[in-house]
Amino acid sequence: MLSIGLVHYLTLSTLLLCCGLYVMTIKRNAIGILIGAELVINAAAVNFVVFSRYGAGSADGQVAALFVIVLAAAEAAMAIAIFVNYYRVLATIDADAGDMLKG
Amino acid sequence: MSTPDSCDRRVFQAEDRATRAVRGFTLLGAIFVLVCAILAFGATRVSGVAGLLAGLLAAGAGGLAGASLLIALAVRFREPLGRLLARVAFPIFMVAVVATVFFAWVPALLYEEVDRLAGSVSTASGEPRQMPLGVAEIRSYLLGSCGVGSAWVATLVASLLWLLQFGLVRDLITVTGIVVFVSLVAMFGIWWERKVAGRIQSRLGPMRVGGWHGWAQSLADGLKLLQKEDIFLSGADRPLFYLAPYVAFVPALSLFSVLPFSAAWVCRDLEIGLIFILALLALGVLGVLLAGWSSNNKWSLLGSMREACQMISYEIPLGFSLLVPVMSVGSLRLTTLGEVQANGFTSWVAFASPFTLAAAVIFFIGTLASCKRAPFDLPEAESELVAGYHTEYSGFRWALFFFAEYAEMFAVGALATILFFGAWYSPLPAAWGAAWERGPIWQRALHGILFSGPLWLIGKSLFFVYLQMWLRWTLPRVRLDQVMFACVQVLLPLALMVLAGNSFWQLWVLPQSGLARLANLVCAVLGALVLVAMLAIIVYARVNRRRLVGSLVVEHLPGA
Amino acid sequence: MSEAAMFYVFAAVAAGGAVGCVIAVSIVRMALCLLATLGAVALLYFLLGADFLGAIQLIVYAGGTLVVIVFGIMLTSQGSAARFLPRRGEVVAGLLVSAGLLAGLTAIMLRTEWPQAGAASEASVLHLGSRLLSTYLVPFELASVVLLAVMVGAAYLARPLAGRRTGSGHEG
Amino acid sequence: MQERVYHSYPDLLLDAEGEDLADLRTEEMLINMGPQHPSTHGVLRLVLRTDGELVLEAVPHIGYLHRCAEKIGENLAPYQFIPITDRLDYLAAMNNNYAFSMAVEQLCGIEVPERGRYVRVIMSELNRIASHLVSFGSYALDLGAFTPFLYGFREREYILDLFESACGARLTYSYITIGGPALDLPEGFLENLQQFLDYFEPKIDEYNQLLSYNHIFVRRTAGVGVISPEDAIAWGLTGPCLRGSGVRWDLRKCMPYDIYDRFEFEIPVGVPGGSDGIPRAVVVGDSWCRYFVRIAEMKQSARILRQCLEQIPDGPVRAKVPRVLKLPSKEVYFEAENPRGQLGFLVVGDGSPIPRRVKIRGPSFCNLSIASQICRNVLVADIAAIIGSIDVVMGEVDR
Repeated sequence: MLSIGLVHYLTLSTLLLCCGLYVMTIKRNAIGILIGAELVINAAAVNFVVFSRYGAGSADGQVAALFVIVLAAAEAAMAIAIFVNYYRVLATIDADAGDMLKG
Repeated sequence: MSTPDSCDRRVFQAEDRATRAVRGFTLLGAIFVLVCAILAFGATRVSGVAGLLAGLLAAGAGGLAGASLLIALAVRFREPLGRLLARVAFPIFMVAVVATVFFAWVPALLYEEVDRLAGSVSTASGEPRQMPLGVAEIRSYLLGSCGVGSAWVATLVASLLWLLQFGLVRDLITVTGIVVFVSLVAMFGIWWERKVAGRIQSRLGPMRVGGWHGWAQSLADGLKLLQKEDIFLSGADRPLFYLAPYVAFVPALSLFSVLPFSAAWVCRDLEIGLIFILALLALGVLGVLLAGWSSNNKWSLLGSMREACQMISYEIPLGFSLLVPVMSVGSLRLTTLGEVQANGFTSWVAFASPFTLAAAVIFFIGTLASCKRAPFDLPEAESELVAGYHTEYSGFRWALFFFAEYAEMFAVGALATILFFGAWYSPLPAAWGAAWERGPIWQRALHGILFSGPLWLIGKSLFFVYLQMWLRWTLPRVRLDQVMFACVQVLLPLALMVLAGNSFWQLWVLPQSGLARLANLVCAVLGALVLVAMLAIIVYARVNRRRLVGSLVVEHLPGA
Repeated sequence: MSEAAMFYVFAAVAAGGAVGCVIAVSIVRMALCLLATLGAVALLYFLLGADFLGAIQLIVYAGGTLVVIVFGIMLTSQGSAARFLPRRGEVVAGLLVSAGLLAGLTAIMLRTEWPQAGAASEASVLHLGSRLLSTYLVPFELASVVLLAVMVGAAYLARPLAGRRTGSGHEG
Repeated sequence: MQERVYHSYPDLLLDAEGEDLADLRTEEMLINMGPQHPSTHGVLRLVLRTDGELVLEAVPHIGYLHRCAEKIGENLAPYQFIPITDRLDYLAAMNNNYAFSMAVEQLCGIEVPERGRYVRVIMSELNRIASHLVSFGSYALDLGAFTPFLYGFREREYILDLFESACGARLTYSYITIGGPALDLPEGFLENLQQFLDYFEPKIDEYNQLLSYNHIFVRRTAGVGVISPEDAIAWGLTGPCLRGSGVRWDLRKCMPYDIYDRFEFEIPVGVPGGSDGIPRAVVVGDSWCRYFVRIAEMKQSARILRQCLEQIPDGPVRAKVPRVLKLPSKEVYFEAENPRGQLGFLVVGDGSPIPRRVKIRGPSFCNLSIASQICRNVLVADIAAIIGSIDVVMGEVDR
């Protein structure tokens, strides 16, 4: 186990992905859901970097991870803007409260 | 015998306590001596790892025994010792400072020696040496080619050098050095701030502790803070409350691990050093935020929210202003950014163009905000938020926030110096001192003082620290909405314009060397004038300090 | 060997942070756990030789998490974390889904033949930058357009509600 | 101008009709500002209802320093009550002594000799300067500028030295008592006073350069906590708070008592920005005006002091007052212009040496009453700016 390989990193990223998924499923606080999404995105970014290091040996994976980080930041900004609006309308950020569209 | 009055009783109690302390520490020392003896005896009998362990433990117990007995002795003879210390403490302190500065060079020299050794060719086999070298090999090298006479000295030095081959050992030494340096900077900064404040406010500042101008005040404060109760609030979020001071302090300390003190004096010369430093500056805020939130105090919460708003906003102009020298130099490596400024005053990045000069100003304002220094000290605004985010902290944890603040102040000063103001080079052109750089040791030392070296970086950084103090003790505090206004509507557009202007400069003006040269000269003269004006103000205030205060008050207040 | 030790430490912190996000009830603690994960991942990037990416991750996410915490505090009062506790059925469903995914992915991962440690990439900042401005120019520009759109969109969404603003000379 | 009367951020919060404009209302907090808080000047407690940094409402709670001064006054002879008046507005004890002595003198018809009257004016004007210096310094401190505080106290120290040479005390003097000052001025006092004035007057310009016209200071105070003249009168504000709103009212000038009609001086009032070097952002009645009125008053006090130095005659300082002063069965209400406003004493006698009733009108109390109105919809930082500009002394509010 002393030499670290692809599998070690992939295990970690899988764990991050599943934790993020779980957080996204069960948290009712909208910001909690955002946190779960960040975890999932980060798991993907880890995979990009790891494959670039162990797979192709080029910088392409890192470029992809860079885009992932940029898009994650954009997503967070958007999400928080939406939450602010949500809060303004419903006076809570409980995601379950936003069920006005179900008719 | 008459009954002692209350004052005498207090003295008696102190005596009693001292006697008990002497007795206790003597007893402790005796126990440790005993333990040491038993372990040492065991170590001689048992072989292998257990024996080694026992030997090590015996050495530890011996050290503790010695320490206890020394403490007992010190308490027993505290009065003559105190008198002696009061007389010799300051000379000792100065000698210690000089010795520290001197010994800081020694590891550097030794590293150099080791590297040369590793690169050299073995005399015996004629092949390149293999790392790590054996002690015997180094010893023979020292005895042979270095002209070390005594075999005993050669053995000693060789074993030292052998240790220094390993990166881990070097890192340990460097990290210890950094921690010591940061503590010294913080303690000096706190003392200096109080002295500067005192002078600005026509008073003296600390004068008592240690004799000369209260030089030991920070030391005494530190000891006091260490003894204080570590207060914890029942309503606070316990883990976060305990964690927060470290979250604030560790990034501030880590800053120094990538900060070069000169081209060679750097712990880790990262390729992305600048971004790393930005990241660490941003991380430090989290400690403040956590401290405020976990204290369960509304003032603290307000303070930490202010800090978060301020930091998030000011990071943007700060980052843009940093991009300007990066664009001019074309590197994110801090040593590269510094090395382009070797050729004297006019080669400093700040004076390269009007845009870099503006970037330097924006950077300085941004660092004021990111270090929570006045006029941006809203997170700890004492007249509004009691003490802001550290309202509920006491003792050592509270001191950690201060250590972090002063370490950060120095670090951003150093960063400004490295990026804009000539890094570790003096204002004199390097060409003048080129001959001395490779000369004998005294010439090299003189070169280090006159032309380039850590002393220049430290000196210039301290100047920026002084500037921050000057502002703090002069200006009122701005309001939160004004902080945001200044950032979003003034600094940010300005920074963007500077960035755009600098790229224009790089593309169009720089190739026309005459124009660029002219602008460079104008900027340099401007900068020099500002510096001279500042120095003139300082000198004027110093010379006329009695007149500025007024004859009446001089008679009235001592030493104003 | 030291690399392995470092990997295990950082990975443990990252995994611990992720699990902490799952367990924590208070939004601030969740954000802190997220930060621990992201910081550890940044350190893993350093370990993988992607220094630039690690530093960027620290900057972007430190700032990002900060914002999340700030909004978390602003929009939820301190004592009301219990309001957001999930229901039992949700927990079971979430656990099933994510545990199933974990099991499936792990199974696939263990079955796959992965290439053994390839050559270390020469991904210096310079290299990365030139790749961004040559091969990946279009995605790069697209990303900047996306960021611009997000900036405008976020500003539009979070603007003060029009119509409620009267009489002060500002038109919403 | 009128539409931004009570709130300095109409676009942040409420418009002139009080309609809610805040773009995001987060959960509100109740914060106790005080009784132990650095900028509440003693033991004022403000309960703030805040929305983040925004103070929606500030309710002052007082009474932490209540010492039954009025009740004590009903149980002590006026002589004995003088030291209690010291402790009302403890930053202007001379003025308190002065006002109470004047009230009792009017009740009993005591005439104070000329020199005594001048000594009293000298002392009260000096104390006005000392009090305004504290106000100046602590206001700077409230706004985060530490240094002016020390400068203010440096100058005040010299005034305290003068007081000490006259009466031996540095804070609670009990120097001016019924029938004139307790003692004549010590030798060299007037020369020292002259020296002090020569030293002090240029310092006021330095304060202006250092603080009053400082851009940040102006931005922090101009337009913050605006009180319209109508409101100032309606709420019974007096002193610099009233004059800051542009109302030219000073008892020393408008209803001159004692010998104030013999001096030439002006009543500084708040003026709109843009004229005479007043910063453009200044609105009449804002915190900056209240602050600057105090600075200008220090100049006027120095002017009065110089005239006193010219006019002061020789002679006795104290009237012959019986050891046991029987108070006639009538009532007298006397108000004097103190540094913080009009300090009024209602003394009711019933033929015995002990007054039947002593009622005190503390200017700080009345001035503080408007705080809850102007501290509405401001930022937390403005609370410090507003309370500091009202400049209350809790000893007088709670009595």
